[in-house]
Amino acid sequence: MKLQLSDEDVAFRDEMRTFFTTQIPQDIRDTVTARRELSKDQIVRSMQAMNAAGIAVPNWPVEWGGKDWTPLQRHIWHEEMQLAGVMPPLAFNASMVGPVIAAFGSQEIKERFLPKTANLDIWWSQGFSEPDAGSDLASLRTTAVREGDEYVVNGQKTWTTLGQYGDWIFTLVRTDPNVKKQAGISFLLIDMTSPGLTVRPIELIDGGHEVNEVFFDNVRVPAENLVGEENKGWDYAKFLLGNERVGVAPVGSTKRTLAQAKEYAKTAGPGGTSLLDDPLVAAQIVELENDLLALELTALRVVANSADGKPHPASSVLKLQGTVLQQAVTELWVDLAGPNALATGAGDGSDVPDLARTATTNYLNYRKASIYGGSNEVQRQIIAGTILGLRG
Amino acid sequence: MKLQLSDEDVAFRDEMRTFFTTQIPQDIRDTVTARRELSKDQIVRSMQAMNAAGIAVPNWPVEWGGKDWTPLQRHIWHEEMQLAGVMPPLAFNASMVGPVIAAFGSQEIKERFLPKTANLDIWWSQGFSEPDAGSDLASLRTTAVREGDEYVVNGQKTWTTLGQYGDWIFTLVRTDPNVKKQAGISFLLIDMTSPGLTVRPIELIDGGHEVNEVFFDNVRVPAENLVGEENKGWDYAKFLLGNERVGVAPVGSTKRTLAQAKEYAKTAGPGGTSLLDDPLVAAQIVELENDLLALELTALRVVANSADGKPHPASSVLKLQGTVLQQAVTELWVDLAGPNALATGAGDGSDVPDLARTATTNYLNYRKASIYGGSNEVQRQIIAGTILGLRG
Amino acid sequence: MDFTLDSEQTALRDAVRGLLGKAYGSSEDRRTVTKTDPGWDEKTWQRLAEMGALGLPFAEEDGGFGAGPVEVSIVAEEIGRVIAPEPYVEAVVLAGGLVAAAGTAEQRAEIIGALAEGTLVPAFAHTEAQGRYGQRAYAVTATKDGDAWTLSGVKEPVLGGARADLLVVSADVDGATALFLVQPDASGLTRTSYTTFDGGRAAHAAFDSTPATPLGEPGADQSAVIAQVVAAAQIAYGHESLGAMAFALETTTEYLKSRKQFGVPLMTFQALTFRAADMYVSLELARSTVTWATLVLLDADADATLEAASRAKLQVSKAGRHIGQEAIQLHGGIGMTAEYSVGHYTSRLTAIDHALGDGRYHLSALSETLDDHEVLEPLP
Amino acid sequence: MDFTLDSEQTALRDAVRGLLGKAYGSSEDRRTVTKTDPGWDEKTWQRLAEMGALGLPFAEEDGGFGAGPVEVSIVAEEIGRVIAPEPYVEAVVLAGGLVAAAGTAEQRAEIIGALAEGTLVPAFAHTEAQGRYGQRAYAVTATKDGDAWTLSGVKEPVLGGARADLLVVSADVDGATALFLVQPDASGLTRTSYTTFDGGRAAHAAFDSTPATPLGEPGADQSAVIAQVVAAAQIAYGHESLGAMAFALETTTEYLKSRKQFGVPLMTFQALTFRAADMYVSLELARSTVTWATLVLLDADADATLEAASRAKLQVSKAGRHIGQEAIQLHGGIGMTAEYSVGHYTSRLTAIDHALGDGRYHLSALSETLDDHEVLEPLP
Repeated sequence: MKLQLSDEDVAFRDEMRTFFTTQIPQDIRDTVTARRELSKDQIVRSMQAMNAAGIAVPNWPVEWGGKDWTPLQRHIWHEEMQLAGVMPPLAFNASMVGPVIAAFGSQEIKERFLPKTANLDIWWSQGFSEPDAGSDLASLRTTAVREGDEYVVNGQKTWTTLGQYGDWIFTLVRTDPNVKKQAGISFLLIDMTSPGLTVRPIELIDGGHEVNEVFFDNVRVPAENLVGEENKGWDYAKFLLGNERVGVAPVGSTKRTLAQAKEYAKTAGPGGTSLLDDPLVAAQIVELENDLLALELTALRVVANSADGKPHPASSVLKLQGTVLQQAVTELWVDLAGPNALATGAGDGSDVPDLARTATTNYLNYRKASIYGGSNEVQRQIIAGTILGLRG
Repeated sequence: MKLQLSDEDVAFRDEMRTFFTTQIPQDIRDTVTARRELSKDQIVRSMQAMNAAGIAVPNWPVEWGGKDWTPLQRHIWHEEMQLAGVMPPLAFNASMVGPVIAAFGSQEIKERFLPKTANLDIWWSQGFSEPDAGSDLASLRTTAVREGDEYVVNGQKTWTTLGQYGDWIFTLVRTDPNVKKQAGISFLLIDMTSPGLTVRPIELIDGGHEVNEVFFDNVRVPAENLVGEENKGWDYAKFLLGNERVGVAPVGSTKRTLAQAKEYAKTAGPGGTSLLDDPLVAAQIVELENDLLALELTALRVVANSADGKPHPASSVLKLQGTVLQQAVTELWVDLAGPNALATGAGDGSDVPDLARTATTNYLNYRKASIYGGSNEVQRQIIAGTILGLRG
Repeated sequence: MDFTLDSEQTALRDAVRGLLGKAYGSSEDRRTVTKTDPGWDEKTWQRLAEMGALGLPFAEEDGGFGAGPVEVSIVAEEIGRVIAPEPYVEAVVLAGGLVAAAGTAEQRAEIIGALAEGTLVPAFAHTEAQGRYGQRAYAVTATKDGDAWTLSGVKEPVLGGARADLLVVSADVDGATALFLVQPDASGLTRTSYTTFDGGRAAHAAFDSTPATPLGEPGADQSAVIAQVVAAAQIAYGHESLGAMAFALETTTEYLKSRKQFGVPLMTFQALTFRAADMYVSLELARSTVTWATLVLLDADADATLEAASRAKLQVSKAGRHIGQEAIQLHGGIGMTAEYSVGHYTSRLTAIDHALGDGRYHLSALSETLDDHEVLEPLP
Repeated sequence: MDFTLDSEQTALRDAVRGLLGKAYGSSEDRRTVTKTDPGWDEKTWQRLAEMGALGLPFAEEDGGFGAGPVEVSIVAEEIGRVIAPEPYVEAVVLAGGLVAAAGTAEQRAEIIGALAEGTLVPAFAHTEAQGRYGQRAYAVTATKDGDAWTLSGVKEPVLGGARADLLVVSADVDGATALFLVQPDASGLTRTSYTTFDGGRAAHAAFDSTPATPLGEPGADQSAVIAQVVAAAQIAYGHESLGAMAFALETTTEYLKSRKQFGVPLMTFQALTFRAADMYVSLELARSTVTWATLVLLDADADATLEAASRAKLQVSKAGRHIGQEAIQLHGGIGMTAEYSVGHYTSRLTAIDHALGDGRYHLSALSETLDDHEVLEPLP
């Protein structure tokens, strides 16, 4: 056991820190730090800067742009990125469809998609969730019926995050309705400009439009867009969801947000005094910092124990506690903003500090964190069942 | 709507306050206030003083010593008693077996038992729980087989509180094994000096012996000791358990204990300084006081709405939140005691204040509060099912 | 003591519920209304006036209806049940309450009647961007020149500040906090309106040597009056929250009953139903404290009212967060969408929590009173 | 950074687990031992000595085995798993640690060797009934007469104070806190033993002009040394708690699997299994922080160690309460009984929580450091 990073890892950390704080355009980092929404262009430029440096998709096979990093190095990469206010590479591309194509796709489909996916020349959307499925993903109803060289797709997906920017969508579709629900699912790539495909934005409670419904009305999809084998889609989805949980605890960004909150608190008291002098506020921040430390250390432990590439079962702890703390920090922000928390729509002439104005929309928006990507109830189910062996 | 008590209720409250603070022997009230265990003799003397004044069993029918009080008056009686450091009349007698006998017993059995029950000339124990039943009370296995004029009882009861003092025990026994479990149960009164009946104390984690196992080995019980009809015992038990939940939130005693904690805190800091100057301690006490206020007011609302004698469904809120706060105050005590919390066994020469010495045994002992008498899980089930209509 | 409504009060509740139920029967109705300025519906406001709801807390001689805190609480709770965006607590209880408490007979006659009739909607401009909570004003100062007063400085966020027909403004006068009336067309007044996250409107209100009329005694310190009226508004907000929490719980309960997952209704999952049970506990505890606070207010002891208002606000802060957060979580994704109602309830509960002092503010305030009593007794 | 045990450390863990598993294989074994003074088993202590466990943290030249915090943490965690009543942290890490850190070479040679061999069991007499936590002594004062020192005053509760073969006593010397050694048969020393709720023993130790030998430099202020050694003991206690929490969770999980109610295993009830999942989360988070604190201690930066110890103790305080309380609740009635194991784990977790600073104490201490850093970085 030892505390220190190896010299090699220290050098790696410094390299990453330098890259993220100097090579990602400042306007992008400022937007992230202000907790405001990034534009499509900003997200693309950010990921392309990383890809140009060869560090956009380190988790991929080396031949497709991946890196032979240790799990700890990948963790450091992820943390430094967040601490510097850099948005991680678009998850749909980098963590979801890319690894699936690399692992299960044909050579042809790899060549066709992987380079453009790594460079965000194609913006991928995720078409998994459906209105009547919820956490019971496998009960999906969108169908793909084979007609010659094509599949004809009908149905509806929902909660498609940033689907308004999507060029392509990777979907789970039912290709065999006559077997048990997990067994009849395929993994299909669909061009979002196809006739019959429409995207409808869903307004969320914070007033934003980051998620969408996607409707498929007799959308014709070339059969060559099938990834892997027909009816094996559930296996690929499980592979993908396993990847999704690794590094899922947004420790770095929560740390940054908490540090900003602490800084903000220093002048947020009556007449510009420090709220940190209020022992209740100080205690609340100490507890959050301590909980976040425990989470970060747990992430490091999980990283150290997942060298074989498989997600450690404790990664459910990271997802669960990661969202708990993410939400707690957004709630702290609203508390620090106090009466100014109401001023969410204030414009340039406002006397309310910008960070107070974004507090409540962020708080409301992040209620999603414990729902999307495997709700906290699902994570508890995994911990109880897989780790503790408690199966109802 | 109005805040004030009526003049009549104010007079009643004053009368009760005077009685409890002057007519209950001081040694008994001091023991309660010191959060130490009462002796059998103290419990008997306390209840007999109340019975002499005609206020030991106000919830009984008037002809058997009850009072024609309003629910609010009964609430005031209960609160004033607790605030004065007086132990409520022994629940097994006053709230459990007495009302069952009064409601369902024959005239003969009433005459035989009720006066002695009200005066604690008979100390009743409760024989409901069994080792393999837990919250699933109706799956009890103790059998009573009719032989001539007698029942022959075999089996085991557990969690019999203060069973070591018991003269008689009221039991639920299975008289018909061939019907669905609730339908074959009878309510039987058993003399604890009967041959074949043995009591074994169970040591609890606080080191005390307040609960017991009771074993029945061919215990012969006269059939005349059956209450009501054979195989109707489950109905009587439900009646009893419903009574048990009314006034189950120990608001008065928790208030007294919290006030003592606050007083103790005033000199519990380093070198005798006040811990109330620590804003975290002050905030914790304010929250507890506020929560306790909400509980007391809820109890008053429930009282106001239960004029027909039936328990208001919200009485589950009282039981649930009542134990939550009871336990929170015992935990506060331990926190206030700090390093002195270890000195639980200290004797007369100790420099540690008495109230710090009792803190942790009380804390450990009161872990039971959320388990016994319908666990908090059972209460949540009742709230979800009965009040909200959520039935799994 | 008595917690029940009398028959007139019950009739009032039914009438308000009927009116608001028609106006905001679906959550889409509310969204339509909040999308355009002033963020509420003038017609619904007028109907509330016709029903007498806007004049309830005011004396008849001032043009009100001579009812009291209990009647106000009934309206506020119904407002909360549908989260009606009309500024009932803000305009009637708070701004109107200040006029009633601090104004001269002439000012009361002029303003209260119009407020009760729905023709004048006032707003209280008090919060300052660097001020946090409390009754003191710092950033806006009042200057006297002969008998004339002017105000300078900025108030923000002022709830309903842009639509208001009259601003009641708190201002510093040599360390005292006095109250003034400012007309919407007063010179040097600039009001910039924006939306708040709960669908409402707030304003940046800048005063630049803006003419103002003293409310009540010119230049006198009115922090004590402000504290009392704010306490009444805090308690009314408590009822608005109760209505919102009750509806959020009902909606959640219905969802757990009707929504199926893994082939069974969600209520099959005990972990979810137990959490609904805990929401019920929070709601009922908050209901007890808030209702009690209304009765303390009715009892009219000034110090007791301040403390009771803080106790109610603290309890509601905890309950509102608990119920608001759990209502969304138990709904899952649908709870996050603006097309569904429950998230708006959470938004509104959050807004109320942070208006007029949040939980921690009141917790600290109550810490000061910890040593005033041995045990806390709810009855006088 | 590296969180894994090397092969020697793994062997140590297995050996200690084997030894303690034999001694306390059933919870009845522990009850038997704790029922009679000194509340622990001299034979088990001797076996721990033979295994080398008692000399682990000490330098070889002092008679120790030259291992470090990681090895200590391994023993402490195994102690916790069976809640062995032997005073490992108290005698070895705390009292022994003070001798090692503050003692002269001669004192170290005399005491550490005997401690490592199991023939001398020291105790640290520091806590004072009016003192709460911290490194200062007030109630016991030291007086110098020529080269001779005497102590007067009372220490209480002194864990293991009556059985101890040697007392390390903190005492006030003109506002400084110095350390002294007091022999069990010293004149004017009265030790009154009593049980503690976790089955241990504590003493009221009264000093009346009791002869004492300065530990290390006579009369020098040693609060900084005390703080460092206490930090090491806090971290070791953290590991003892980890062992206890891990076992409490395992027992609870087994109970949920095997115990049937309403005809089905308790694990059928999702509300219960989710709570077990939350216990696991608490445990793993605490494990991370405590293990990290041990590595900080190994790194030997004094200030960083104090802060890391507070962080570990705060995290363990929360986790210990959560897991201890839930372990009993999920067991139901059986969890309340002394014949069953789980309640004893809760008792022990409670005892550790309140020894050497509870959660709130460390929370306040950490509040002082809030402004020292922008973000909290676990790695140096």
